[in-house]
Amino acid sequence: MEWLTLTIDGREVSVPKGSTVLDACRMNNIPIPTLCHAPELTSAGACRLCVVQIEGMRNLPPSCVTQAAQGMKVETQNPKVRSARKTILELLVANHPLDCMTCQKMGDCSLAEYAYEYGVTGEVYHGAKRDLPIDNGNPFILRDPNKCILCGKCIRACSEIQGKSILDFSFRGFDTQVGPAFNLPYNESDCDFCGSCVSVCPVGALVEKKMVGKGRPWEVSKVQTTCPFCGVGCNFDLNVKDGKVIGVTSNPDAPVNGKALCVKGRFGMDMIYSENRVTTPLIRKDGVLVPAEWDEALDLIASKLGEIKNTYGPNSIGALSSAHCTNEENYLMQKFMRAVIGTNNVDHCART
Amino acid sequence: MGGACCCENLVDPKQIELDEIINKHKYDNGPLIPILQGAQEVYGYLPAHVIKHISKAIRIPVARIYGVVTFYAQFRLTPVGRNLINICLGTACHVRGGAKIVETIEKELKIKDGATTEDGRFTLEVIACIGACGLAPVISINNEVHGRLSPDKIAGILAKYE
Amino acid sequence: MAGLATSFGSGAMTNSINEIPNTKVMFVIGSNATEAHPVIGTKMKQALAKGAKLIVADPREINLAECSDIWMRLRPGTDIPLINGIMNIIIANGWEDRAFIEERTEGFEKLRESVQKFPPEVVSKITGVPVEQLVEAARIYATAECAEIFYTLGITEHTCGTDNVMSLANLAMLTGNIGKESSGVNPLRGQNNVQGACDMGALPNVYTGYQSVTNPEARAKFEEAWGVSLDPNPGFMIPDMFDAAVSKNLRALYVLGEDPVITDADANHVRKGLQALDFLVVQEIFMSETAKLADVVLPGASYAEKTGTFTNTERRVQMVNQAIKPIGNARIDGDIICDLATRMGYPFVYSSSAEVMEEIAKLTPSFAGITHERLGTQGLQWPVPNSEHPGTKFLHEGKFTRGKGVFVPIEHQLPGEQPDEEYPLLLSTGRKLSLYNVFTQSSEALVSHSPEELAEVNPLDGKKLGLEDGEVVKVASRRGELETKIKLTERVPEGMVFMTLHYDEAPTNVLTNGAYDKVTKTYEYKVCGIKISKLNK
Amino acid sequence: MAENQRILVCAGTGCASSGALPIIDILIDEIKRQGLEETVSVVGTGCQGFCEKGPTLVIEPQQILYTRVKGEDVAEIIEQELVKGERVERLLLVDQETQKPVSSMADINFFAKQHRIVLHNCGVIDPKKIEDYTAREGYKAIEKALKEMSPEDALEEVKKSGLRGRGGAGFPTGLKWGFCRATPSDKKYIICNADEGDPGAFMDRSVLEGDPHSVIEGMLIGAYAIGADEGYIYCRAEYPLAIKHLGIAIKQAEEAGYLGDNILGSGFNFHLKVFEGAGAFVCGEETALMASIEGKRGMPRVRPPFPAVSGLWGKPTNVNNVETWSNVPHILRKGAEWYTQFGTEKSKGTKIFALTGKVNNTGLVEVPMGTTLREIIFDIGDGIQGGKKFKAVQIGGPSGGCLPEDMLDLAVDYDTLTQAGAMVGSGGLVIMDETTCMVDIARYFLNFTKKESCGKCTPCREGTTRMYEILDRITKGEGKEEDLDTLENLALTIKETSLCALGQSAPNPILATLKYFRHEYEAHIRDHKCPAHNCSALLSYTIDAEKCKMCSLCAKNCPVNCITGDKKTNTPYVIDEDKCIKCGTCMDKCKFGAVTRA
Repeated sequence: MEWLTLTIDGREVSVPKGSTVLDACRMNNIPIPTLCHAPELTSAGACRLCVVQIEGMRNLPPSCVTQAAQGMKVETQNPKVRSARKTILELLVANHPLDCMTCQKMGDCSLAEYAYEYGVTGEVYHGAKRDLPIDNGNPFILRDPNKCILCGKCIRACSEIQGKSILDFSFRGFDTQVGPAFNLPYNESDCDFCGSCVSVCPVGALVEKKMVGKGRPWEVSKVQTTCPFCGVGCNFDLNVKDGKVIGVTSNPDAPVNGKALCVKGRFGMDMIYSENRVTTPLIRKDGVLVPAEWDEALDLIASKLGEIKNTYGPNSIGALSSAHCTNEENYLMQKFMRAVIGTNNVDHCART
Repeated sequence: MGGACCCENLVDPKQIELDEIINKHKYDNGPLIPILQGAQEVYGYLPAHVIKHISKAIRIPVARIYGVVTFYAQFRLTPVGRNLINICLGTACHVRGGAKIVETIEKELKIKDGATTEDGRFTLEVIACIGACGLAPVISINNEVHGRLSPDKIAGILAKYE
Repeated sequence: MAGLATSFGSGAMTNSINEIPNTKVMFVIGSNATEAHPVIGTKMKQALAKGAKLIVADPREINLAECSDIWMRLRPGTDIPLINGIMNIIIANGWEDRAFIEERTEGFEKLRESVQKFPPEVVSKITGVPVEQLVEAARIYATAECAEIFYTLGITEHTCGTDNVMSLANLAMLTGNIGKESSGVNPLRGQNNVQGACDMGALPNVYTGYQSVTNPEARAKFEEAWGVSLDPNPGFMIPDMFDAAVSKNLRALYVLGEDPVITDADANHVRKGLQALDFLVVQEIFMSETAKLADVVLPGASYAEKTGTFTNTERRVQMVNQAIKPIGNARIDGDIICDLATRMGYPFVYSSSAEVMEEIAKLTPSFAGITHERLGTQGLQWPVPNSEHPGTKFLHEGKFTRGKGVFVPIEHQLPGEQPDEEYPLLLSTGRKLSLYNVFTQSSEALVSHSPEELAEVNPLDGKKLGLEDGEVVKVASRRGELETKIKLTERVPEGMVFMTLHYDEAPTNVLTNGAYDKVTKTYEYKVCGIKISKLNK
Repeated sequence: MAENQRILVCAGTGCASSGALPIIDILIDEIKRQGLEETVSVVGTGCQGFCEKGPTLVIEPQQILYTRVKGEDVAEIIEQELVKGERVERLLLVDQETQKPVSSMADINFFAKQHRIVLHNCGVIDPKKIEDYTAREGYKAIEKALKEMSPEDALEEVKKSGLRGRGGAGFPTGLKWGFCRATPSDKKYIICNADEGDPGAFMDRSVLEGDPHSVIEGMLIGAYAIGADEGYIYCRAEYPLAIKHLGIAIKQAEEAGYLGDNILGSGFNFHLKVFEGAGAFVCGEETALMASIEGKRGMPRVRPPFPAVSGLWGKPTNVNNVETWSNVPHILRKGAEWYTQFGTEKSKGTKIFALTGKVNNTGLVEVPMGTTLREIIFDIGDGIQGGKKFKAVQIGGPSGGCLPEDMLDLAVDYDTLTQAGAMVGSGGLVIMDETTCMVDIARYFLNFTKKESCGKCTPCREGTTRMYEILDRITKGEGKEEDLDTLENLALTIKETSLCALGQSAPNPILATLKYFRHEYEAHIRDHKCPAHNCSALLSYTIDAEKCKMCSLCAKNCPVNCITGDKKTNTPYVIDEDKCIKCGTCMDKCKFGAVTRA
């Protein structure tokens, strides 16, 4: 691999050829604010927040789409750069609701984070603000177009990750919006609710509806796990607060799927708390299933199976193992049948 | 219901024309804008069912087409009135009082830029330049140019169009 | 998996999911990936965006058909003549990969002979696919730099499922589209851990890692490890179990996390079998239809409540990590089994599921290098023969598991049940995107999004029967009947009805045929004769 | 009576709007009636440039110009001019200085001071006839290139000519071609940018309407030099006549073997299509233009990669505008050396300007680079209308700037204008007099750019709207002292951080007016006055009862009926301030000076 050496804020760094200036900064822990950049998506160079000053280049080029070059001299924090970024943030904030206190995204909002860092007041510009209807018509995604900063990541996620292109920009200039065709609500579009758009939104424009009001990012612990809903084996993070799963978020390091998920994986987790869950052992007594203690239930099974085995032989007992359970449990089940009961009568529903 | 119905085979002559346009451009590189232009010629505007039909025919997502349609000034999502007024607000027209012409017409017709009067008589569009800068300020109604205007001439000109 | 095992020597997806975006040609047959395997569907879309070609063979106008280059709307159950026809065209045009056939395979001459009987015109007549489409599909697939075949239950859930799979294996070997990156034959597994349940030996004929119970060496290894003597004969497969229950050869059944009353074909027969048992134990997280018949119901734990591993369709063993304690009085399923074994006099003593995995790794060559610690956040794709091995991205590179790949000539067979005068419509079953088997019925969000069964009926059939869109009708087969709402749509061809198996209120499997594939005994869910009649109000 | 005379009637969009088309028909009828059809022919030409005086016609070979011709004048012109050989004096142009009619074009400053290279055929030939074009050396340049020159030679010649892109930024054309030529690829495209969107510029339209073959020939040469075999002309749909003439010209060129495969037996192939733009100013930016051809929203993308490396459908692509392409055949035919005699050291050749606004002779003028603004405005343009005082000239449209009187002697070329805070841009020259408010002009341009911003990048999308809002407040008298700092800071950020040239140049009208006319801003903010008496919110009209004769003319002409009064009841005429739109009609109409403005 070919390496390039460049100077960033007076520090010499080496990066592989083909890196952008942003890559170079991030590899060396030099902070650059970005809103429209996502490593898994193509770069748009649209938000302009990542601008830097580069010797010999006119204007302030955006680092996310500027290729690093040998000998380049980059400044990421000088007053001119910081002032430009601050102005851009003021512009965004001027057209953004300031209901941060009640916003689901609080604590995880990139705009809020940068606005804070750059001392944005929200009082420099006064004028028109978007006033568009909130899309609340589906059970999964809450879309507030007034909070949208038009970074376009959701559009690219829908197209590049999901291959659907349910979302796109419409109109232009200050009137630009993001939404499904005809700016209809999601549930009147062909949306599959994979939620990829939600997973990349840097602000509170797209949030998981079921998680609203359930917990703040800093109260939540995340547990990576494997999705139980099909054979693809997507990974995601279960969001846990006070011993309760409150939702699912993408884990960008998931080996199979990255940030992509489908509607089941992302929004089907509430089945854990279904009213249909069996939460205590049940034993049929007088034809009716009634609650029982574990000891009673397990002893009953042990004695019944022992009895049948003794009377009719081990091959009169069978088991259906589960394509939903873990490998370890399946192993235990077949070991139980083969070693404890003494039969090969073990199968599971879908062998194909 | 529009043209999305598949149950009855009512043959709509506009639909046939639209399909001809689609087939003409379908295999070109970048067929979308010429097809939309053709469709607008046929329908006078771009109804939702036409956009959906085009989407299916050339496999471009509806949202993307909607994005294109709303991006370009030429495309309309609503029918145009019987008479289309284009008010030029090119620089030459502006410095020669174009804004006053806009104001006068808006007051006269009680509609804003881009709207159509309730009776469907006029649609008003402010455009960047007709290219008749020598005659500034100018408007065109149904492509007929009226130049060297002043606010007091407006009422008389509009009266000529039913 | 038996089909691929015969042809290649091992039965699993030969490529990795993340090879899909780089492939040049995708041939998707009997798989509605965008709904059943949504994230694989997205990878296919990514390949399309990079310019890959897509060939779809499916009677329904599934979403992938809409974005395909060629959509072959074949008649249900005619997969074998279709593939044979395509191979006929490939050989006739000299598009086969001679070098690959020479070096890597055997039995080509027999295959060549057998596909002689499938000239394009004949195949076109049988399948209903125009000759030009067959030729174009053959050309695109055979001449591709790399090409992946994808199939799921649309191929395997037939009486000739195994043959269907071997046909596809023949096609891949004929063109050399196998054993390379982004090139191979890929069965997409339906349930989250079908692959794992098979790998772990939850099958009547094999131990873990497909070590045969009839193989004395393998048996000896397990006998030594477990300290017991083991039965040398294979046990009952599922359909046999219900028959055996009815004939009283099976007295007790222990069902772990399955709902055969809903998911198995010919549900009435299944129910009869279960009711004939002396003793039924169901270990489940929901009060399923099967649980309602049990003598004892044990509350198990959901995926969020346990630690262990799942193996996905690309053989990747991945961690499931416990996030919360089991709900209520429920217990982790593995713990329940251990407890029961101990109570029956064979102590299962494991301090954690990681320790269970250590035992698996010791007994299973393809898992030898797997530990929970190594799996970490990225998992490993088996075979992982030792603790340094990085896992296996794609199978059959340079050499098939069985040595040479074998061409198995396949003859066309008709489905077990065809529509006839009495039951003139053909029923096919499958999945809906937002739902998954019977599991997701317990997610309020998902159910509210897709609240009820909507049987798809072609508008022409609707017209013939005087049915309205959205009407509730009676659907009947030789085995049972149910009521369901219908949707008139051209997604299904005339004469075909499509239903899902997600809803208790419309338990589709009371209709389906209990006939099964001769090798794997997989039910023929995909084809059966039905009739639709209006409800009398 | 002269033999074989031609009557050239301007049928460009400007004159057509003034009623030129019926005149052609009447002329033909009248000539027949007079039995002159053997010796006199009528030609509908492209723009002759003198839009202000349209409809215009020229009698050849005498070169007599008639202006503001009406249908009823035709018989008289034919009778006088063609039969008797005498002038129709009342239809001749009147020299503003001498107040005498001028008949010969050679004596008219408007024409005499121009130097027409690109407009060489405009207004002289019938653009619908390829033979008119070939009769004036048309397609000789491509013949020469194909027969005598290698592609490298052709490229070298254009490089030597010093031709720079006429679309605005003035990038050296030969250099640009060279980049595209140097990128290896199986397919390359060239594009003619005819999406002339600057309000007040119409030179490209005039060339396409009046001399379409020159553009085609220029593109042929470019394609040959670059190694492209397919081209597009991206033309605004608002230019129907240009699209029509291009369509005819392409068909004729194909039939004549100048377009298609194996052109003139050379083995060189080139196919050309017209793409109708759908109305978006930003599509003048080359990456947005290509997105538009690809059927996408016309949103610019980040460069690099430059189009020369990855352009239309990812292939190397070269984009030049109409005027640039149209220069090329002349350069090849007459040689780079000939071309370099025109213009300044760094800006060679001529430039066409659209002269509009408050100038006497509005129209299209082509002058050598380096001509001063004063020459253009006062000699060719004949000074300010109505004897008012010159205040500023706006150059380069929404991307350009306004220059004040003391810069009138600036020699116009790319570099001097950029230094002065304006730019050549597409070449619109809008002349402003003492009644033009410079804050309002800045507001006008920002209103334009905010509407035309594609919305992709934050500074342009949000910033142009905020700048407009601030300017709008200032023109309404609601400005604050700190607004000027806010404006300046915002303008500089937008300039330095926007994605494309539209955003980067959008603040220019503000920065230039702030630089040269800051006092006007301050007057609005501090005194709540518009020095030009233009901003309606800061104006009020009143009727001086003492001077008012109650003639009712003001009330009758008021477009919003806000003036009431009655002579019979001796009710004085008054203006209802709430209803008044401050259009000034009453003041214009009053013969007694009774209406005053404050």
